[in-house]
Amino acid sequence: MTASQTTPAVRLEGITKRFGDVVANDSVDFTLEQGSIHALLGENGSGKTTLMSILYGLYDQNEGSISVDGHEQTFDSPRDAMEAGVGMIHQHFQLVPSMTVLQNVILGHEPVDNGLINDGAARGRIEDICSRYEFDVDQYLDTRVEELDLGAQQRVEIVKSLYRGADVLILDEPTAVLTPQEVERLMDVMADLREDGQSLIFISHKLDEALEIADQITVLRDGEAIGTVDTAETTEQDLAQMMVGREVLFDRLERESSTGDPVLEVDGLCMRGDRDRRQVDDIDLTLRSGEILGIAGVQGNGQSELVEGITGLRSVEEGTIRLAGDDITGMNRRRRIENGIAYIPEDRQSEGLVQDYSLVRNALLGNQTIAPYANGQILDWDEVSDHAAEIVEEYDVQPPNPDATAGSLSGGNQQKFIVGREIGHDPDVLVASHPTRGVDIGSVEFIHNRLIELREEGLGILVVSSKLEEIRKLSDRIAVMYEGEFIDVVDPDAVTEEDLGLLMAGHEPTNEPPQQSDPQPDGGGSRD
Amino acid sequence: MLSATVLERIAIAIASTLSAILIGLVIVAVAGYNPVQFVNQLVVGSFGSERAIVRTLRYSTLFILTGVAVAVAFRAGVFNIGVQGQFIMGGFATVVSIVGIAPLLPENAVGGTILIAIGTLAAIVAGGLYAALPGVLKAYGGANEIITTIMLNFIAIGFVGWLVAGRFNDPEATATRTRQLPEYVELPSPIVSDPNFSLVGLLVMLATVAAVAVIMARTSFGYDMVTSGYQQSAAGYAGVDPKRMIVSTMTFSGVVAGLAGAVFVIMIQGYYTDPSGVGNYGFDAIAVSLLAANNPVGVVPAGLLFGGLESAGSHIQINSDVPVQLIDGIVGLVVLFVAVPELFRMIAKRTGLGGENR
Amino acid sequence: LGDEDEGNGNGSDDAATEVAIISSPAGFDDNAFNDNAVEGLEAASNDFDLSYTTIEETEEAQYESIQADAAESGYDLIVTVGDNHTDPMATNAEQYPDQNWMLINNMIDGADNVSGWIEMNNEMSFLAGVVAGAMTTEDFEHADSSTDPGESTVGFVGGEDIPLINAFEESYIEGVEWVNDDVEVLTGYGGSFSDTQAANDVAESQIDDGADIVWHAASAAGAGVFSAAQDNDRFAIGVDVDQSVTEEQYQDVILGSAVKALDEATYQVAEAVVDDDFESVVGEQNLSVDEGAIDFVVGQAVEGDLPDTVMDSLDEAITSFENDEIELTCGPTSC
Amino acid sequence: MSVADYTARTSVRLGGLVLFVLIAFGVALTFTDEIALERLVTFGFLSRSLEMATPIALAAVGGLYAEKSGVFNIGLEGFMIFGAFSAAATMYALGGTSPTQGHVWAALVAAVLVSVALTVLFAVLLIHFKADQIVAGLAVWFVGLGFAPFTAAVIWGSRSSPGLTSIDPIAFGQSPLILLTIGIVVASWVVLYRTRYGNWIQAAGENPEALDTAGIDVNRVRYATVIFSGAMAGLGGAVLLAHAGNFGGTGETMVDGRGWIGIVAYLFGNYNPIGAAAAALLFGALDMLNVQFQTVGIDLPSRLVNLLPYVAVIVVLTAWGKTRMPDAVGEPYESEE
Ligand SMILES: Nc1ncnc2c1ncn2[C@@H]1O[C@H](COP(=O)(O)OP(=O)(O)OP(=O)(O)O)[C@@H](O)[C@H]1O
Ligand SMILES: Nc1ncnc2c1ncn2[C@@H]1O[C@H](COP(=O)(O)OP(=O)(O)OP(=O)(O)O)[C@@H](O)[C@H]1O
Ligand SMILES: [Mg+2]
Ligand SMILES: [Mg+2]
Repeated sequence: MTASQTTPAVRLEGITKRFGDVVANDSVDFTLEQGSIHALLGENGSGKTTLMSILYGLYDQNEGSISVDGHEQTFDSPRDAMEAGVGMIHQHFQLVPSMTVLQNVILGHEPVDNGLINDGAARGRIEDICSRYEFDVDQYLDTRVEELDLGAQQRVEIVKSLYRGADVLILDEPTAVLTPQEVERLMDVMADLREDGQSLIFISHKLDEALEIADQITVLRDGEAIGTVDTAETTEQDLAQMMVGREVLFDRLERESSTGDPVLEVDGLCMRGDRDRRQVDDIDLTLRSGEILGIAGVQGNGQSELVEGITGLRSVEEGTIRLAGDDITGMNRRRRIENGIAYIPEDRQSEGLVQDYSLVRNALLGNQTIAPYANGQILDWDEVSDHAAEIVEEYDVQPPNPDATAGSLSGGNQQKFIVGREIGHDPDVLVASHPTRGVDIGSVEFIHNRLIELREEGLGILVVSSKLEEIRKLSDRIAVMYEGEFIDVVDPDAVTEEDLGLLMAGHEPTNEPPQQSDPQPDGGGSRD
Repeated sequence: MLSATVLERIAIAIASTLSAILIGLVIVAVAGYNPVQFVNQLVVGSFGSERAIVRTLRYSTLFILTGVAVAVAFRAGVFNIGVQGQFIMGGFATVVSIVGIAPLLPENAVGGTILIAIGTLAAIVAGGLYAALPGVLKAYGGANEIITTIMLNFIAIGFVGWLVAGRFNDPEATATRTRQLPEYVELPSPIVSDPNFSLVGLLVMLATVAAVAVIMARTSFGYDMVTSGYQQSAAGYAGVDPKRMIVSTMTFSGVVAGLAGAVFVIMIQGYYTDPSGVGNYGFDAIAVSLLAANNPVGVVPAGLLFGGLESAGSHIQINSDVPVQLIDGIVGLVVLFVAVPELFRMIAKRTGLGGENR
Repeated sequence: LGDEDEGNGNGSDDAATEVAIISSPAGFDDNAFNDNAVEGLEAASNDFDLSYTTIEETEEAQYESIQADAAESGYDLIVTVGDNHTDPMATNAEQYPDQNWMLINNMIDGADNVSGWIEMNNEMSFLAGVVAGAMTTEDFEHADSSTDPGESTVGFVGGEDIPLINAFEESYIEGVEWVNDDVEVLTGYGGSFSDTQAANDVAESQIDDGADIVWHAASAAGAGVFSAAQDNDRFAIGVDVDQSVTEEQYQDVILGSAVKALDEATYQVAEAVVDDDFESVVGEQNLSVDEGAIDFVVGQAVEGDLPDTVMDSLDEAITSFENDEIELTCGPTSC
Repeated sequence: MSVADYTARTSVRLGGLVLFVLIAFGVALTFTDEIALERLVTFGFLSRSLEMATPIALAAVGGLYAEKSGVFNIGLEGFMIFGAFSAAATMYALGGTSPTQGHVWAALVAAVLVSVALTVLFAVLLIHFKADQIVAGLAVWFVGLGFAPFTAAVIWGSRSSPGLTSIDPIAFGQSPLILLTIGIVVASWVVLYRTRYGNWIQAAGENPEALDTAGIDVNRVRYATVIFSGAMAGLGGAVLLAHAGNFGGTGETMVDGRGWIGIVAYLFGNYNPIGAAAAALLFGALDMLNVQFQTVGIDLPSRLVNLLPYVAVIVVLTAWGKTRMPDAVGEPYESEE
């Protein structure tokens, strides 16, 4: 027993979890005090979600014990965990999009009257919860979840847990999908919950958030708990070092050559998204050779559509796209590939690679009409094999076996393979969408360095990312996208993260001129 | 379908077939027939004599061709359940075109050859178009192809049946059928002389298998198709227009099905009847293709197996009184087992057979 | 060729005469055509040292091959049902000159080893029409059912809408009109020879519309017509065989059946083979009213109850056929 | 409310079908000079349409439950064949060739039990062994087409049963099974949209993980719906038999594609039991209209007119297609331990 006087809300001791050969958690100890917020930090794949899934009864641990409120528990299913008062808001929301908010909240815990769902009782309880924490969820109980924005969906998730009687709430990366304003709002909610005696576990990659809200912070690395610290007694630098195991540089990458002629020009581009909403609204941009243009923005502000428009995956409503001076607006994706637009897709799992194909077959993806891999319609598999082997070698893909299936590779290695493939044959333009999403620190550095090298070689690169450090590190210019428009174009050397954050949230910078640098470093490419 | 190695697929196919036959034998025994004799007749009836072998090859030729048609579509992730309808449309087009054009050409081997070429072309066009239709409806109208192709099967049967009984009925014949192909429209039959089988037909079938296999494995089009089947989103990324791909896949599949229809008419039947009586090749083909894990080369042994079963069925009819529906039931069981590779993986694991998992 | 290992037939009983019968595309178990032919063989197997095997082949394209396979198996007689067998048999009769063949519904010109039997379906249909046409104006009751003399309407339900059945329909109508020009004939098709419910629906619709007697040419699906008659207290007429016997359940509503002696034909041919006298049946044989092979049999339950006027019309029709006084538009299998 | 929304989408589609029926009428009337409408649309026509619709509606309701929960049961046709056959066999076993009404009801129950037994096996293959749903469903059809007639031949020496008996009508000459079907349809609607089980079924098909994390066993829900779908298809087959009065096992058997139409019906009805039943009724009406045309002597090529429902399916699916399948259909669900 520890020295603390009160029984901790949750206590995990010596938790070990193995997936085959992967040790996701390696004898982890973790204590959540009553009425506190405890942050769990760690890089991708460090085992945060796994640990919490064990606490939530989704996984069985191989070793170790769980106690809640001082009672040792074995959870065979989330239902057991919920009965013990543990609720979890997942990284991917566990909501049924086509069902209403009400149905979602009460799912699995429907109050029943004569066999039928007692609608009134359910509504009453939800309204109670909402009024207690000042949630707005009761305003849209009959709306279908798919019609809500992500922030609202998240609040539905929280209400769902509270409805189920949780007094320990686990929030797995709740801020990843939110705008800064929504993050603020969430922080308030969490503080309210704490006030009301709830105990919370808050998972994040973001040091500043953890420092802002948590009482205690535990860092995981490679499945091990590296340490637990009180928020008051730590700094961002310390935490970063704990997470990564070495010092981390936040600096911009060096670059030597200057930018050249425009390679990609977009003029008055308008596009519609999946729900027929206008997602790209009159965008102009110019990308020059030897330039990295960063596009920053909170997800869902039209970056994906813009990228798809440029790469030919989505049709354009209005406007023109020119590649090295030639109008390619009407060209299909195939022709654009052949004409030198390379693309590192946002979703490597479903777009960038065929999971069940070997790396060799994947090396052909997108190149199936390009010499030397194809001669007219006829494929030359020897060439493709050689190409795959080259990529694996040059990009240090692990395991170094071109016959392995793509699905068996880890995310970072998948990404390295894609980068290798996409720049294999001298494209003129590279569009890189979230090039390091879900990639480990080592691979991130590798990919970043590679992108800079390509820039130096004269490639025009468009980088879309929601990670501010990444954008700042790589870009020669940063365009901030908000609700389908470029709200501003800024110089990464001059802009602060706070400003970027404000811009991403849609705050026009004009009223704070002193902090702002010249928004048009190279003259072209700004919005009108 | 679940991913699996080639060896594993073969093992599963064999295990499925054996399990189905085993259950079939139990049923034979329970129903009061002699299972040993049944097995004996299965073997004798499929490969036990020259006649049996020729009969097996005749059935197999059609099973393999239609099986390849199914495999093409399934491989690309398009569920063409309509091969039967395309097969019917193809065969009927062959008859109509040959009978219609024959008077314009000399009545000799040369004319015959030209007519065969025309008839085959007509079948390919008809089969292709009839398959393209649900392809277009799926791609541009969002209509589920499983449902539309099933409907189109019914429609093909009804429509061709109506034409055979009406507009294209042979006034000289008492039975309901079209006019016959002229007798000089005939595939040469070297080595084996059988009125309903020709090695040339077999070669056409093998050439088709080879061509399809090469297209799938060694051309950009094939790569696009197979990639679409594995992962639609990745295919789109790689520059495949998913809508066009659906249409071309269906068309390709229908072309092969139409070709099967032409072979059926030219090599075997020589005229067209009510399509409800032309056999269920297009349906059994689904089983054939699945047994082969939708691999066009694998369709050859799978088609031989089905051809053998069918051929044995007809032998059993002649030589015993076991109802032939039993064979249909066993075929159904084969398919059922093929659908459940996991079952055999599990058994293999339990019994320690099958070596490595994964 | 021909290393057929285990000879032929149903191995067990070593009968002297082995017969095979190959079905029409409709298959056996149709309670009509195919089964009728089998019945003759069944009777022959009881009377003689003979055994038979049924071979169901619904795929017409296989007929040439399966006939040959059967011939290779060494049967003494091969019976084929349906004129769909005609063309293949022309080939095989030549290929297997020593084989005895029986072809039902057609004949092969010049073949001296084929016994070709043409059944006058048209005459049979005509007789059914005569009875239906005569009955509908009569006031007749039996069990729960009755006619509606006020309304002169009768029905015809076909299986599939094909030329063969169209010929049945047409000749039936001619029979009805031969008796009484004013009778309206409602006709319809269920679209299937096996979907009893579909045939039932067509019959009910006709009964609704005033038909009090319905005849069917729908093979196994025809049972649906009987049940429609039963459920609506009307009458039906059977086809091919005495269906008041084969569909006993519906005896009450079956006025009678238009029958053809197909069973007698197969029996006769089988007997000829047993007696080594196949030549006597070679060539064209007719199942016609004239030969006494087409008839109308009154149903078991109403035996003797049918009004005399009806029986008179029937007799008159039969006599007219015998005197060649009736010209039918349709042939036995198509119009 | 989502219910209203479903209904809205459904009605557009059903509207399409109604339009189709009306057009068919229009065509017919232009072909005729003065056929009185009252000869075409009779009480008998309506009641036959209802009777025609019942087996289809039952299969459809079963099928939509399975699919709503994430399992595509494409084997409905096969289960209907088994249902019809086992009902006939039971009737025959109990009452020979003259079974009583009691035997008919016993046969209906037996058919459901047999179907449940078979579907349990099927469900284990689909859910536990993760069988490919399309393939396994097709296999059920093949197996049904093979073994039901085979067993019939073993029992009766013929693939078709002898004439047994059909169910007696109750009030207004209507079969009690029509009432039973209406009851089942309404109950299915209530369960799906008004009870917790309905919520679970929908969640299992749309996002099984969400249901799992709510503490409900996804696969148990799916077992229940798949078994229900088999039971309903079996009952549908048995109802068909109870109306027809004997089993026809030749050709495509007496079921003759009704299971397929059942699938189409629930797609039309957009997975709403009442919508599915309405679609089944429209298909029934279309079929029976064709019969009426023939009866009153409107001389359309009946073979072509018979194809109308199939054409209607294609036209309507295309014009108002895009039925939104539940997201997780076809994917086996594996709870993380
Ligand atoms: N179901 C699983 N099967 C096999 N391996 C798994 C499974 N779930 C997680 N892992 C592995 O366990 C390790 C820890 O994963 P976990 O999801 O807990 O990481 P995380 O810290 O939540 O990462 P992220 O920040 O990306 O969410 C990873 O290597 C991962 O690949
Ligand atoms: N669901 C799963 N089932 C089986 N293996 C898995 C699963 N998830 C991950 N793995 C395996 O675990 C290993 C780590 O995968 P994952 O992508 O989660 O790692 P990661 O830590 O994110 O790696 P990277 O940092 O390179 O992106 C890989 O070898 C992968 O094949
Ligand atoms: Mg995680
Ligand atoms: Mg009358």
